[in-house]
Amino acid sequence: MNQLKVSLPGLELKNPIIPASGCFGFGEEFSKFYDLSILGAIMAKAVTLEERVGNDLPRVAETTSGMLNAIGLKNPGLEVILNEKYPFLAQFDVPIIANVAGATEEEYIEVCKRIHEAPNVKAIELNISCPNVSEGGVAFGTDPTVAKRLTKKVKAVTDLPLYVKLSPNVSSIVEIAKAVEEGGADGITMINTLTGMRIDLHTGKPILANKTGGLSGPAIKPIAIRMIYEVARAVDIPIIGMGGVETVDDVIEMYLAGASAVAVGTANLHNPMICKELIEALPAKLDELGYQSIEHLIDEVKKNS
Amino acid sequence: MNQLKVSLPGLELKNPIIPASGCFGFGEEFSKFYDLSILGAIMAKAVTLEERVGNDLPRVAETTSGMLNAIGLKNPGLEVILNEKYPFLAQFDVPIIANVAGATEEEYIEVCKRIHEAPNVKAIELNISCPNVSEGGVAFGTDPTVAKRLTKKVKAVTDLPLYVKLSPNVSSIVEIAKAVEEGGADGITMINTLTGMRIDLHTGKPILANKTGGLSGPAIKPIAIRMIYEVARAVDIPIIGMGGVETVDDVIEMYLAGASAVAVGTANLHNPMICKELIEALPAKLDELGYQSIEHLIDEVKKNS
Amino acid sequence: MKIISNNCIAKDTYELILDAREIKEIKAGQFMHLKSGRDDLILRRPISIASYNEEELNLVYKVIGEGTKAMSLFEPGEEVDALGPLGNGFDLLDVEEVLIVGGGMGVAPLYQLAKEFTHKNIRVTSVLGFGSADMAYYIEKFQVLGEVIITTDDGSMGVKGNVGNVIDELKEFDAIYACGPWPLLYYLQMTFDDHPHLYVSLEERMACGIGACYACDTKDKKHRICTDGPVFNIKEVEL
Amino acid sequence: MKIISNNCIAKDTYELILDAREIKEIKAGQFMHLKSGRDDLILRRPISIASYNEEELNLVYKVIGEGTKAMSLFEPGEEVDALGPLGNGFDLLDVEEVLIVGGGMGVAPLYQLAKEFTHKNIRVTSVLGFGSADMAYYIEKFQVLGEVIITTDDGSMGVKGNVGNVIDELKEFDAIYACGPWPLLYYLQMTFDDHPHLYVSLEERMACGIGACYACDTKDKKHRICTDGPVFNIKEVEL
Ligand SMILES: Cc1cc2nc3c(=O)[nH]c(=O)nc-3n(C[C@H](O)[C@H](O)[C@H](O)COP(=O)(O)OP(=O)(O)OC[C@H]3O[C@@H](n4cnc5c(N)ncnc54)[C@H](O)[C@@H]3O)c2cc1C
Ligand SMILES: Cc1cc2nc3c(=O)[nH]c(=O)nc-3n(C[C@H](O)[C@H](O)[C@H](O)COP(=O)(O)OP(=O)(O)OC[C@H]3O[C@@H](n4cnc5c(N)ncnc54)[C@H](O)[C@@H]3O)c2cc1C
Ligand SMILES: Cc1cc2nc3c(=O)[nH]c(=O)nc-3n(C[C@H](O)[C@H](O)[C@H](O)COP(=O)(O)O)c2cc1C
Ligand SMILES: Cc1cc2nc3c(=O)[nH]c(=O)nc-3n(C[C@H](O)[C@H](O)[C@H](O)COP(=O)(O)O)c2cc1C
Ligand code: FES
Ligand code: FES
Repeated sequence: MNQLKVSLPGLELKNPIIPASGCFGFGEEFSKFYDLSILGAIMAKAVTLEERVGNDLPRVAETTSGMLNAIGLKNPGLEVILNEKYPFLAQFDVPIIANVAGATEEEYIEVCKRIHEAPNVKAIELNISCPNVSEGGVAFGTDPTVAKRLTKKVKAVTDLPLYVKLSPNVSSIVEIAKAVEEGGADGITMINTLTGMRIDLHTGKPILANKTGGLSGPAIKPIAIRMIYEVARAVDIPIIGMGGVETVDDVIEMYLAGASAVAVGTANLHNPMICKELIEALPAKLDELGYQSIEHLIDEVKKNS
Repeated sequence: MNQLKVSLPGLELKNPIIPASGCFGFGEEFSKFYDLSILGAIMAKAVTLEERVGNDLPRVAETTSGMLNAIGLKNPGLEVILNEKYPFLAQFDVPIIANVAGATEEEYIEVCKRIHEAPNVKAIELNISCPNVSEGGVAFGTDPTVAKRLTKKVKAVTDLPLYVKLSPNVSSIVEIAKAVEEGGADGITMINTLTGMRIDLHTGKPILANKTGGLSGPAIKPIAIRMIYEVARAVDIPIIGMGGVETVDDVIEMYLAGASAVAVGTANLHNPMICKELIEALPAKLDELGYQSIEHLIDEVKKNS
Repeated sequence: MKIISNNCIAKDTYELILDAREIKEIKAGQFMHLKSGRDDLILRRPISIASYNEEELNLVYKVIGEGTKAMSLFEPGEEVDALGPLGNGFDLLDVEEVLIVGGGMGVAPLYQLAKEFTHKNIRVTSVLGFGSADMAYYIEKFQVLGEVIITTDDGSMGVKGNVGNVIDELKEFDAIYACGPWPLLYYLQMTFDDHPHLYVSLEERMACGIGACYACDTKDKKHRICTDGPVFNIKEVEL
Repeated sequence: MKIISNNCIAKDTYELILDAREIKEIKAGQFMHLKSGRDDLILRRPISIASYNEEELNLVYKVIGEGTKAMSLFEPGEEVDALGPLGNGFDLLDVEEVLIVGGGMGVAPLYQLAKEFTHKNIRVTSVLGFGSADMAYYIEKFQVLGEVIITTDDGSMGVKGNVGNVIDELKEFDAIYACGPWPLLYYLQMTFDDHPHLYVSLEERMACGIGACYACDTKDKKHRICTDGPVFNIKEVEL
C-alpha cells in the first residue's frame, strides 16, 4: 500500500503535495533542484489565451511572515504553453493541473476547450480569484451567480475534471463554494491570496506598482484553515487546501480542516526544496499521529466532522 | 506647537496613539506600567447592556506573526462599567472612546443612550464587527443597509461623536464605509480582526472552544493598510487605523494609507509598554522623514492622494 | 533578563536560570511570561518559578511546541525578554504538615514552596508523578526537604501508576498544594472534597498575562488565572 | 553556509565572509540569495558576490531595512541559509582596456571582475562613487588593480559630485562595466549610447531568485533579472 496516495476526481496522486500555481512556473527551474516525478501533481502557472507581459515593477513586497505579489498573470499565452511548457513537463511522471485565467467568459472557455491538447494536463484549475489584474480574475470569484455560470459553461466544453480556485476576499466563501459546486465543479482549490498593500515610508507611495497585491505565506494560514473548515462542511466535492503551508504540521492541519490534498505556494519561493522535504517528512508525521495513511487521515476527519 | 496633536471629530488628542479595544481592558492593569494620561485616547473594552461572561476556554491561539482570540465580548455590563470602570479612568487626563457592542439594535441603542453618563467618555466606537459572538456583532458589519440603519439610529440618541468599527471579513469594505458615512458616522475605525482558525494536531479539533477566532497582529497589517487606503479615498470622514501596529514605522504607514490616528491592539498583550514607547519614538521618526508634525503628515498625505 | 544557564535536566526538560538581581518582589507559585526568541511567535510563554534566591531565578520547562523549542536554544549570556513575576503565588499557611502533589511539569512550581515550608519547620511530604524515569527531575532536591514518594506511569521509577495510587494510602494533612495535569487535580478535588486547604495551580492559554485580555478565565469564567491565580483554593474554582 | 566573519567596513556597510568550499561553480557578477535570520521575514535578500577564492566568498551589504539589519548581527561560526551563486554574472571580454563604474553598494559586485581583468593583464580604470568619505569602502583593493578615481556627493573624498563629473573627462574604453543606482546607469546609457560593450548589473525586488516567479522582470518585461541577468548589455534592456 502506498501510504501517501490520494484519489481525487480525475486525479490519482502519489502523494498529496502539489506546488501551487504561480509559485512553480512551469517546473523548469525546480527541475534543476529535484526530480519533479516525486510530486503529487503540479499546478502550473496561469495560462491565458494570449500572452500577458505582467504588471509594472516592483511586483513583490514583503510583509510580516508573508509577502505581497502582483505579478499580473504574466504568461506566454495558450499556444506557447501548449507547445512548449506543458510538453517540457511530459518528461516527468506527474499530472499537470492547468491553472486557467481570463478577462472574459469567452477567454476562459476558449482556453479550457483546448487545454486537453496537452496530454499530461489531467485537470483544470479555474482561477476566478486573481486579485492582480484589472479585468476578470477576481470579479468571477466574488459573485456566486457569476461564478456558477462560468463553472457551468466551462464544464460544458471540457471532459477534464474541473477544480475552481476560490478567493478569500469575500464576505461568505461558503456561498461561492456552493455556487461552483452547483455549477458542476469537481473540486475546489482554496485559498488564493488576500488583497493587501505595503506603503514605502520614504516615497509615501505603495511599494507595488500595482498598488495592491495578493498576500500569501504563513500569515494567512489561519484564514485558509477557517475557510477550508467552513467549506468542507458545506459542499460534497473535495478541496485542495493551500495558504501558508511550510511544514508537515501545516499539511496535517489542512487535512484536519477538511482538505483532501495540499498545495504549497510561497514556500517554494524561499525554499526550492520544500515540496520534496514535505513529501519525505509526511510518513513519519502520519506515524507519529497514529494515521496509517493519508486516506486513513481523510476518513478520520470525515468521521469526526 | 504640539508636534503630535491630532484633532478628530469631538476629540482633541495629545497624540495619535490609542490602545485598541479589548487589548487594554479598562486601563487598570496598564496603569501599573505607566501614567495613562500620556495616551492620545483609550478605546475601552467593549460594553454591552448586560454582563457577558465570555466564551468557553481556550480563548486564544497563536498563529504565525499573529494570534486568534475569541474572548466573546466578556464585560461586566453597562451599569458596572458606568459606575466603576470609566470612573477609574477619570483620574487620568485622557479621553475614553467607549466601544459599544450588542446583540440587537435595541441593545446598541440603549447602551449608546446612556454612555454619556460617564463624563470622560468623549466618543463612541460602534463595534459592528466582532466575529466572536453568535448573535449580533459582525452581522451588523457585513450588510451595508443594516450598518447604515444602525448608525443612523444610534446617531439619533447620542450627542457624542460616533465612530463605527468595520469588519475586514467582507467583499467590499468600501461599501460598508460609505453606508455608515451616509448613516451619519463621524469617523471610522478599522480594522477589526479577520476570522481564522487553528486546529490542534493531536486532538484534531479547533484549538479555540469557539472554533473560530479573530486574527490580529502583524500578520494582518498589509490587509489593514490596503483597506484603509481604499476607504480613505472613498469617504470624507476620518479613519482611526489599526491592525498589526507594533513599531513607529507601522504608525507612519497607517498615516500614509490615510489614517488620522492609530490604535494599537495585540502589541499591548506582549509588550505592556508599547503605547508609551511609540509615543516617545514618534517625534524622531517624523523628523527623520521630514514631517514637522502629525498634522503636517496628514496634510501631505491628503495632498498626494 | 540575563540568562545564566539553560540545561537539559530530563527528557525534553530544561532548567533555565536567570539573573534575578533586578527582581524586587517574588513569591513561590508565581510565573514569568517569556518571549521565546522566535520573531514570528508573538505571544509570551508562561513558565512557573521553580525556585529563586537573591541572585538567581530557576525555571523548568518542557519542550512542547515551537516556542519552548526555541527557548531550548537560549544560550548563557543572552537576554530573554521576561515579564514578571506575575500571578498571585502560594500562601504559606502556618500549619504542621503539608502534602505537596506534583505531576510532570507541575513538579517544578512546587519546589520553592516545599523549600519555604521546610525552612519554617513545617513538615513536607511530596508525591511526585512522572511519565517515566527519564522524564523525572528535581527528585533529590525534594528529598532533601522531606519524604518523597515517586510514581511513574510505566513503573520505571517508584510506584507504577499515578499519584492517586499512593495518596489513597497516606494519612491526613493540614494543607495540600498541587500542580499538574487536569486528571491529577480532579482526583485531588474528589479525594479531598471537604478539605478546607487544597490549593491548586491552574493553567490556561494566555495572551497578556497581566489581567487585561480575559484570555485565561477559569472554566467557570469567574477568575483570570494570570492575575487572580494561578493558585486557587479548589473551593473557589471549577476545574 | 558557515560564516567566517561579518564586520562593519564603512558606515552601515558590512563585509560578510562565507566558507566557499562547497561551491562548485561561480562567476563575478553573480549573487547569493540569503535568509536574514529573522523568522518573520520570509523572503531572501539578494546580495552580489564581491569576491571569492577556493576558500572564501565575500559579500558586502548595506543595512537598509529589517533584513539587512538582522544580517548585521550574524556571528562568525553561525550558519546562514544561502542559495546560489545565482544569475548570469559578467562575461570577461578579451580586450585591452576596460572602465569600471560603481556607485555606492554597486562598487562591491565589480571588485571580482576588476581582479579578473587585471589577472588577464587587461587594464582597468575604476570610477567609484560614494555618498561621502565615511561610506567609502574597498578603495585600496581597487587601487592595487589599476587607476581609481573617487567621487563623493559631498566632496569629502575625491572629486565632489557624481561619477559623471569625471567620466566625461576620460578617454575611450573597449568595454564598460557598471553597477549602481538608476541615475548612474542612466547617465552611462546616455553617455555611451552607441558603445557596443556597456554592461550593467540591475536590481529589482525578488522573491524566488531562480527564475520561477517573475517578480524581477526588467522594466520592459522581457527578461528576469535573477536568471537572465543581473548583468545585461545595456542594449538589451530598458532601465
Ligand atoms: C501559569 C502557567 C505556568 C506554567 N508553568 C510551566 C512550567 O513551569 N513549565 C512548563 O514546562 N510549562 C509551564 N506552563 C505551560 C507552558 O506555558 C506551555 O507548555 C508553553 O506555553 C507551550 O509553548 P509552546 O510554544 O512550546 O507550545 P505551542 O503549542 O506551540 O504554543 C502555542 C500557544 O499555546 C500556548 N500553550 C500551549 N500549551 C499551553 C499550556 N499547557 N498552558 C498554557 N499555554 C499553553 C502557548 O503559550 C502559545 O501561546 C505553564 C502554563 C501556565 C499557564
Ligand atoms: C541582484 C542584486 C544584487 C544586490 N547586491 C547587493 C549588494 O551586493 N550589496 C547590497 O548592499 N545590496 C545589494 N542588493 C540590494 C539588496 O538586496 C537590498 O538592499 C536588500 O534586499 C534590502 O533588504 P532589507 O531587508 O534591508 O530592506 P527592506 O526594505 O526591509 O526589504 C524589504 C523587501 O524589499 C527588498 N528590497 C529592498 N530594497 C531592495 C533593492 N534595492 N533591491 C532588491 N530588493 C530590495 C528586500 O529584499 C525585501 O524583500 C542587491 C540586489 C539585487 C537585486
Ligand atoms: C508569486 C505568486 C504568484 C501567484 N500566481 C498565481 C497564479 O498565476 N494563479 C493562481 O491561481 N494563483 C497564484 N498565486 C496564488 C497561489 O497559488 C496560492 O493560492 C497562494 O499564494 C496561497 O498559498 P501560499 O500561502 O502557500 O502561497 C500566486 C502566488 C504567488 C505568491
Ligand atoms: C484579545 C482581543 C480582544 C479584542 N476585543 C475587542 C473588543 O472588545 N471590541 C473591539 O471592537 N475589538 C476588539 N478587538 C480587536 C482589536 O481592537 C483590533 O481591532 C484588532 O485586534 C486589530 O488590531 P491589532 O492587530 O493591533 O490587534 C480585540 C482584539 C484582541 C486581540
Ligand atoms: S492572559 Fe490576559 S487576562 Fe490573563
Ligand atoms: S525573483 Fe522570481 S523570477 Fe526572478
